[in-house]
Amino acid sequence: MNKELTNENKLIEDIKKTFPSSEVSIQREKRVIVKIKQDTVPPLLSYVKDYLDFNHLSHISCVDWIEQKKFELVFILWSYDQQIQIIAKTLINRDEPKFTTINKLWRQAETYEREIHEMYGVEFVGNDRMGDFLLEDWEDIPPMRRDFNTIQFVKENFNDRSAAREDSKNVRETIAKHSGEEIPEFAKKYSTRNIDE
Amino acid sequence: MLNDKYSQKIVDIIKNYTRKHSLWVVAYGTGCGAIELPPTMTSRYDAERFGIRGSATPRQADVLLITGYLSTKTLKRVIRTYEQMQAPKYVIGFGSCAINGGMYWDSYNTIKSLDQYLPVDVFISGCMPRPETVISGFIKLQEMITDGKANGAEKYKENLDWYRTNQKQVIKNWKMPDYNW
Amino acid sequence: MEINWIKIIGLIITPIIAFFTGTLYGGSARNITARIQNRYGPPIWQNLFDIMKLYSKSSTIHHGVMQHLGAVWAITASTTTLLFIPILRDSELFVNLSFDGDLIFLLYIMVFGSLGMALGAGQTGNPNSAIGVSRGLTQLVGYKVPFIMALVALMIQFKTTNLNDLLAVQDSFLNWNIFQSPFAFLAAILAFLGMMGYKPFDIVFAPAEIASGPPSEFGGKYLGMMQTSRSIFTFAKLVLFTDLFLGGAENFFILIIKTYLLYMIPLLIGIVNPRFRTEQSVRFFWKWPTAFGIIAILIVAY
Amino acid sequence: MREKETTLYLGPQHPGITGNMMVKLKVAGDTIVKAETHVGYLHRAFEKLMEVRTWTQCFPIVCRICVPEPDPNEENLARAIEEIEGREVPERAQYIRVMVLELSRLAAYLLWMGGQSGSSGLYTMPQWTVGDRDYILDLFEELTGGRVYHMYIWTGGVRRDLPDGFEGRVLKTMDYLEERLKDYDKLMFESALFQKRAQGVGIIDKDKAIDWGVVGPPLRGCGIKHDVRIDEPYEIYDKLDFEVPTYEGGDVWARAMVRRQEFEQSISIIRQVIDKMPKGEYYNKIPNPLTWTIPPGEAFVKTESARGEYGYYAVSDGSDKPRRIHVRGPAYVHGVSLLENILVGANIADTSFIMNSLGVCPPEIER
Repeated sequence: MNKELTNENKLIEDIKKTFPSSEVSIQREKRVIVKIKQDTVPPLLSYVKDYLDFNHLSHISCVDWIEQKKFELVFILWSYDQQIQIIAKTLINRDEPKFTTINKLWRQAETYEREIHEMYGVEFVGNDRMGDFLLEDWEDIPPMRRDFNTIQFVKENFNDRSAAREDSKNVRETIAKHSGEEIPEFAKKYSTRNIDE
Repeated sequence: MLNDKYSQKIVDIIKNYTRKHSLWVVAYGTGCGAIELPPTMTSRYDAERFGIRGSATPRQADVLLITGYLSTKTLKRVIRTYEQMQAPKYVIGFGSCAINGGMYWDSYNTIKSLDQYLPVDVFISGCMPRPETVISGFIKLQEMITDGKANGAEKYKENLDWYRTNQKQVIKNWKMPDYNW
Repeated sequence: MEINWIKIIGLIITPIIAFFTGTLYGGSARNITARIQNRYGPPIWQNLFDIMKLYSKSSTIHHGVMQHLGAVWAITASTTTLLFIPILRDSELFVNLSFDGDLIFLLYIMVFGSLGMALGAGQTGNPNSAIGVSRGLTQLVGYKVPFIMALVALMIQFKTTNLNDLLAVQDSFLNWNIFQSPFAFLAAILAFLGMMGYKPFDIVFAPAEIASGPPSEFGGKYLGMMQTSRSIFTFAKLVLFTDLFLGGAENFFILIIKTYLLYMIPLLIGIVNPRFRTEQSVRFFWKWPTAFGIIAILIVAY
Repeated sequence: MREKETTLYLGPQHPGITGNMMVKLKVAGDTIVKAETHVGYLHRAFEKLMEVRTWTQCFPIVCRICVPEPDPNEENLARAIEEIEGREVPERAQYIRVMVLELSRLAAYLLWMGGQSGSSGLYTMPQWTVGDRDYILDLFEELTGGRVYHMYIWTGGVRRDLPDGFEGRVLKTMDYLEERLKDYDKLMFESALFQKRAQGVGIIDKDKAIDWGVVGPPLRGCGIKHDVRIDEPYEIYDKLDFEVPTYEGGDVWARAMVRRQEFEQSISIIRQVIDKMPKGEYYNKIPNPLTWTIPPGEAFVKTESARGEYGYYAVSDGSDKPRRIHVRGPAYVHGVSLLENILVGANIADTSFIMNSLGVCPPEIER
């Protein structure tokens, strides 16, 4: 970290000057973290894209902080000239999450938004392709939320694996029957153990 | 004299012999096992020596190779592909994900054991089986064909409603053609 | 009038022999392709097993009468082409019904096969086969032009439209038609590549793009019929080319040698070449092969 | 009279499509009017599964995300955890990691050559390249025990040291592959027919490339020289000298030539890594994995996979299980939004041809 961070510091001043309400920090050599409120995200992104030429959108992701009842939307941009990665983060409330789309700035943002809409239930205003993206006829709550318990969902929908096949109860017996050999004496006492105990 | 037991037996032997030596695979690359199919079909392991050849459409195929896990969305397409295939058809389940859900046992989107939804003739175990085990799976299927034990298709036809209830439990809206051949 | 039994037996035997030799050629082609791709490859009679397996499948799925007729037409076309070509020079067993205008008749009957298959595929309603049919017919137009020019050049040169006279003309090695009309041979051989449907021109049955084109809905015995007609047709075309340019064959052994060597040309070219798109293959056919055809006709006409 | 438009489903079960993805084409005659990709057939909910597993349990899951090239996933996750936790990786482990990454890049390029030529009809090339790829898989099997899924790179370094004599075998394979490259040139790259098929097809125009999020060989195929290994050198890429090839044109042919030159570069990188490999520790031991917790924090790391920039965004909340790991492979952008607007105007015969050139790997799109 002791390397002299000229670009990063200059970048921080720029952002601090135009967006005073944001708190900007340097995580490490090529990483600048910007925490801002929800409605200043689109102006920040377009400012950064046009003036500071951060023109590569690497990532849009969403983190579910269920304890503070917040979703955290993360926009990660990369500038090929200054070789710095901006991680812009904003918190939106979890109960009825709503956000404006940014597919005007980057066309491929639409794919990220479709996935986040399907996986977290965040409503992106202005993005018209909001239908099924990965799942088909999904009635449960959006699956990537932390309160969706996947193991319990599996128990309900797919009948339990161990009960699936009667001969899977006693594996040693079945293998012996298939291969036609006799279970050796010392192994007999193990073969009667039932799988459900 | 023509269709008594002996001539029927001879015809069966010839039929099984030709079916054994020419297995056309519609490799539905559903899971990660699909990466071990190119090495099996190409120059190092060469499954074509046994007459195993890829076929483009389910109409022309005999073997449906499910390579690995199946998500519910794919299961619907796999059932349609299976039902489009012509009568003496076999299914090979590939990898531990087809046997008991494998590594994705707790995923909400993959089915756990393939033989509740499709009649499977041969299972090849292994978390992505090697090309040699894939070919040994095919040899096992060929042995089952010669002594007439590979009757997954008949099993599917007989207890079709058991398979349908399992399938409908997983696939929510069921707009599929009915299966009667 | 007394029935010439030998002719009738010949009539029955010719398609069967053509079928077996065609399938064995196909099997050895698969083996040669495998050896070039440094792998072992299937046994020679693998195509035979495939076809017998296809016949033994229960094909209950069919899309109406035309699909039946499509496959039947394909087989009739290939057997009729076979019967009108003198397989051996003057043998009483192999029937040879070639009459005076049979070169023109052969041109027509060869198109009949792919037309029949096109109708059968069109009936199935699968968009893949519809696209495959349109590709097949455009390509057919492509390679037919140089082929017709080559035949017209031969007809003018020897002032006959009968295949037997053509055979009679090429009695000794020196005056085979390869040497007498080289340009016609060049045009015909390039058209032959398109006719055989091997790699540079197999966009019609391309599995990677449109799931094997026209026969994508043909399962079970329809595909079996398609494959039988394909192998008979291969043998028929090979024999036609040996009669036209390589001076026919006295006995069956020489015929096998000549046809097999001729069969190597499209096979080996096909193994090492990717496939053309439809308009590229048509452009290819109307560039050099047609030029050779025109030169052949000009030389002969004056 | 406007051409009648039919919709054609290059459906999930289609020999031309590498994985399991459906492209719905609206077709007028032979040219495509509108394309729409439907994905989700291979969705196994990796990120949900990773949230219910401890950090070390995530490694076997992570390498199964993308099948042709699993190693960038492992290396990404290992580096993300090291960045959050601040764990140092010994020098020798970094050299071994770069060798494994470059070997898996060679295997991915060989598989790409097979797919690219197979979809254009040249069936001899896949037989050769996939057959030669098996020699690299043998090296992996000897080093890590697994042919395709290695689970070899993990936090703190690599799982075991190189077996003795391994470097000699790697060098022998590299010489063999360099020999074989000449045959591939004669068969595919110098064949006039392949050039006629590949040139001028699936063009990405240069000024919109970065805006559309194009990364990796397709970006370098448009003549823009960007590569994560030189933009943000990770592991020991700054100590190696290799040059990043670019090619003008932005069509399938340019991308093919870029990948071919990168194939040579990777061979030279592996040779440099082997003769600069230092001795010493190969693994900085982590505490008992069952109770090992990572301090809260977040990290975004990216590597250069054979198809482009592979990004991992990991968030840890101090417990022994990750709070969120978001995987974003290059195919996520290439397969959905980029493919949809390149295919417009292309010929049907070229759809799987273009898809292979973009390196679309469907399991990576839907994880």
